[in-house]
Amino acid sequence: MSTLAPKSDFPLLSREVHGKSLTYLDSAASAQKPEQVLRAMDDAYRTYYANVHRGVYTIAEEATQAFEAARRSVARFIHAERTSEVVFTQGTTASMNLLSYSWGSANLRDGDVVVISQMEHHANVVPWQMACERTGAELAWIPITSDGHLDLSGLESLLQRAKVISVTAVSNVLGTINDLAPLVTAAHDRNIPIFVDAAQSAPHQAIDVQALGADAIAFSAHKLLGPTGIGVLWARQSLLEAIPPFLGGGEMISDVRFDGFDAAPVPHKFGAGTPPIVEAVGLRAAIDYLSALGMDAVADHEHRLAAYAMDRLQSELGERIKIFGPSNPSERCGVISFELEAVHPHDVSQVLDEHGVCVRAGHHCAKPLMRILDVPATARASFYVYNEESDIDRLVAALDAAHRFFV
Amino acid sequence: MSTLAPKSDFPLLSREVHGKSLTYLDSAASAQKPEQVLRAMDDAYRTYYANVHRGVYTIAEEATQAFEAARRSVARFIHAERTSEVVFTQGTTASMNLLSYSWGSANLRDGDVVVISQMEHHANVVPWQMACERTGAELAWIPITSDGHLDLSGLESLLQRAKVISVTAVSNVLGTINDLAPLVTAAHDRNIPIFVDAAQSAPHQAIDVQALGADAIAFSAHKLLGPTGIGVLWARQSLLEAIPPFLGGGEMISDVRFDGFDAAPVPHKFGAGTPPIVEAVGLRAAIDYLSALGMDAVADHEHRLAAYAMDRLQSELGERIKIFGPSNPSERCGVISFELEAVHPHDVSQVLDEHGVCVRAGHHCAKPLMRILDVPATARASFYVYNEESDIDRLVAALDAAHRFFV
Amino acid sequence: MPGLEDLYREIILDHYRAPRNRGELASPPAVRAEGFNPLCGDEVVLYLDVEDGVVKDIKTAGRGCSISQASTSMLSAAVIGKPLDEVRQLTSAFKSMMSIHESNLENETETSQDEPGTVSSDGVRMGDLEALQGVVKFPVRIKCATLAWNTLTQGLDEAAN
Amino acid sequence: MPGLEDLYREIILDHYRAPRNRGELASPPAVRAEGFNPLCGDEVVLYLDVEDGVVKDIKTAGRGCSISQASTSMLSAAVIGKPLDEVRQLTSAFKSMMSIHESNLENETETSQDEPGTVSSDGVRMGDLEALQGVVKFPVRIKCATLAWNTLTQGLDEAAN
Ligand SMILES: Cc1ncc(COP(=O)(O)O)c(C=O)c1O
Ligand SMILES: Cc1ncc(COP(=O)(O)O)c(C=O)c1O
Repeated sequence: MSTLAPKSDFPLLSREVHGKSLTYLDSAASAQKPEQVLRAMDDAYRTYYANVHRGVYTIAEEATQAFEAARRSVARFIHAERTSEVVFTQGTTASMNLLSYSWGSANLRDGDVVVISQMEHHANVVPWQMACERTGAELAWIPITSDGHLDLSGLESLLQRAKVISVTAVSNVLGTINDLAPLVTAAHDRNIPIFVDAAQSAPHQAIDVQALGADAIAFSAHKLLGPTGIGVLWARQSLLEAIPPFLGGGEMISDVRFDGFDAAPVPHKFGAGTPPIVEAVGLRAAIDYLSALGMDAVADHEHRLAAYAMDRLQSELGERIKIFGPSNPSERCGVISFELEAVHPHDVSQVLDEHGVCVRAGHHCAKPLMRILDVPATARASFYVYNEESDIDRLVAALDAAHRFFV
Repeated sequence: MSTLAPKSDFPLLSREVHGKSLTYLDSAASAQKPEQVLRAMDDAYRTYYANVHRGVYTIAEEATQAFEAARRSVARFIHAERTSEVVFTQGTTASMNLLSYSWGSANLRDGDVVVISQMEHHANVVPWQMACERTGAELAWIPITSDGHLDLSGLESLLQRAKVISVTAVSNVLGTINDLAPLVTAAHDRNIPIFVDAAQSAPHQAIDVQALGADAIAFSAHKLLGPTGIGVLWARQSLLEAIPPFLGGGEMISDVRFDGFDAAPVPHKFGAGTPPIVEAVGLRAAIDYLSALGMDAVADHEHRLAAYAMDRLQSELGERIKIFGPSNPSERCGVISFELEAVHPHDVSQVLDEHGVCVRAGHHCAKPLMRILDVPATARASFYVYNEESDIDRLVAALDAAHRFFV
Repeated sequence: MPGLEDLYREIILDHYRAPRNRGELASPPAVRAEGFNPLCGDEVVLYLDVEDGVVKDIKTAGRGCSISQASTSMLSAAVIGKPLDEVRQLTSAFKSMMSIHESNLENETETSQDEPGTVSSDGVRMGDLEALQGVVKFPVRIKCATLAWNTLTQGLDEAAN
Repeated sequence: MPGLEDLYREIILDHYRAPRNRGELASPPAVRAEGFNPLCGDEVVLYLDVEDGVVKDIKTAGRGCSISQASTSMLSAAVIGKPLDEVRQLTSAFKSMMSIHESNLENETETSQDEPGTVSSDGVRMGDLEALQGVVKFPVRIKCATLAWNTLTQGLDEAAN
């Protein structure tokens, strides 16, 4: 009955809102940051900040070492075979766009099919819709079951002309933890790659890209106790080498002539321009922090909170609440979307705010899924290492109050 | 004979290297950050951090307000007609790529010409080389005079089949402040747009995009006392509306259906994914800081230092040094590239580091220009608001020592 | 810090729970206008029967939060039977109460720095609509309140063609 | 903090100021190999005359920093007249002195955590080349020192075909 990480590590959580202490339940949108991350970044700016690469002087060398150490940290965190497989981007969205532009332009042709699922975040939908527009390829959607799982029963036919599968590891709306193994097998049986949107899984459970067998994964630092402005694309070395560069500019070249340029070796080929240097330092600190907690402990903690929340919400609110996604809490991360009877999600969130409880309301950048669920929006509570049972008790009490207020 | 900004505002500048106090002369690569910027960012993470847009609760609203306030700040800083013309990107490089992909795909065709100059940074070369590869267009290069200015004598013929001009406002190697007026006129006479790489001008002199008359400009926060991880693309509303979106994902849509998506209105159309939220707060603080100094005072300060440096370098080192770029200091920003007789730039930088003096050595991401100057690399000293004459004295003394060491 | 009672006045909740003029009108002859808030999914549908410069009848549909739906209901009650010029006056009075700047250097959803609007400066009587005034203290929700009015303007423009 | 004297030993400066074996050899019959460090622009050109398994002659060209050019000069002096197997031994001894990890989870230019290599573990006599040992304390410069050796390997591979 406690948090996994000391709440006191997270300065923002000691804040009050409307005279109430804060109950932050929106970590699926973005996580709060521990002191350790904030200090690492501040310290970088104060003691060894300079632009990276190419600088000969001490501070530039220290900054470069710190930046490259962050890359190694990420590689270790996701069990990459090589550090050079880690590309820093602005976030999950930028990573998926890198794939859809660069891999897409080299591989998609008229009539090809890109397979995604109905539970994808827009970051794994729109880039492919754009790639399809550019190339003449088409999207095919893996449907979902009524219990919020991927429905793989029709996979064979979906994969007919497929050139790639791109799916999320965890739904940011339903909380579903997808079993990716059959998709990885199906993709590789057909010699096509599979890309994984790990925005909601990397922060919450251990990732081993080699065991997973996917060809690329993407995630954002800001959902993982890290800063805004940086994310990761991991992809197999062979894939990164095979696809053309995406953004052009400094650092990604080995030579520029009047008649053309040569790209630098991987990963620099995908590192055009001044990278998010201090953000990389922050990401490394976040990874150290999570690793010290242990990613398995993080996953267990969230399962425990999810189970507690589903139990309490159902027992206290009964018929008045509808929870979307898997009914078995062990099949989901700490993300719970719901509908409160006769109260619009916006109003739910507004009233909860009055109680200091922060939940998200909206389509959660998953409009195709909203269409399937046949709702315009949902309210969503999500948990992380700094949450505990009493946060959920406050959520339940505030929901009860919100319902009474409107009905 | 003093700095423009109090040195004590910049924590890193009080650092020592090799037992020497630091003389930071690499601001053209990246600037150091004042307390005010570091505190604004730290404060955001500690007191009002949440993901922006769509959140109904208090903290999310505060974060959104802060993020949008940063956009207004930028708009005011560059005298934009509308706030919605300001797009946040990862940096100058990302901004130029947005243009080359998005504007390029809508406008460049086989046989068209993209006009750039021989003094461009790779960020304004490689994206266009890539766009040319995609579309069949060709690059044409505005040459430079022996004094390091744009040579516009052959402009007429360069512009024959031109579809766009994209040039730098200030050279990051030569320091040259380009007179853009004739280019703006020439472009608009032909009804083609002109894009400006303002990476080296936005930090150093007042910018008024309306007076300038360009159609788009790009710059990075990290060269402007701000954080890494964020930059700006400003473009005319009509241009932003006319070109297709670049990155796809959350926030940049107004609807996503199974059969396609509708883009959001400008500027959100170009704001896919979680933006660099806290970085925007930092950028705003940097703009406030510079505005308090006054951009005209900043420009004057740099001209004064450039004049002092050229004078001292030439009088103390005489024949032993060759300075590239305009001989008249009033035609340049605080950027001085040079060659020290018989000493390679790398060795110059290494020996200077021993004296606590930080200068950059290399091709400065301007390989085409290096070819024109017929050098593999140069050493470069650059000045900013926290530099003063005594920094230049230390540079000169260290250069003298370096020369003695090698020759 | 504004409290919930500023936002959710009793009369708003009443319109939300028991919306007036729900239903449809055959279109044509009625004009059907649809408004959509992409950020939160609020949806407003208005059926307008405009004859001889008067809003003879209005029906509403759509779904969304209490503010958007109450605002729709209150709008329908406020404009039914009114001549078009009065409706336009009311619309602009309402929008100015919501203090939305269309000024260039301000953000679309930005509220004014001045005191939130009371009764419209043009002296238009707002009646029940004044209850929506509290919304300006919650900038995120202003779009919910104005959605119906923007949809109305759109519908009337169409009816004029 | 390592000092400049660790990097710029007197013998290095001597090779930099007075490079040995500068010049060209007609190619063919000599092999011409070119190495290029894209990050700093260092350039090394080697002309290799390999006969009967022996480096009969070597000439060097190129331009760059003191470390890359001194390393090139020292290399030329070290390998001239040597049989190929000794040259290969020397190359690997030199690289191991530079402690460059090719291990996967380490960065290319990363130096080892252990003490910087002294005389090669294989007991190869390094002679003057040992003067370049100090470079490992300046990770950015390691590539300058190894450029000539990588170019040599390239040239010998070519000569073997
Ligand atoms: C003139 C010029 N353009 C573009 C850039 C690229 O900026 P960034 O690396 O921040 O994308 C720079 C900075 O290195 C520059 O000096
Ligand atoms: C499943 C999923 N994919 C992608 C994203 C996009 O991440 P970002 O906004 O950091 O690019 C998110 C976060 O909103 C997400 O939950």
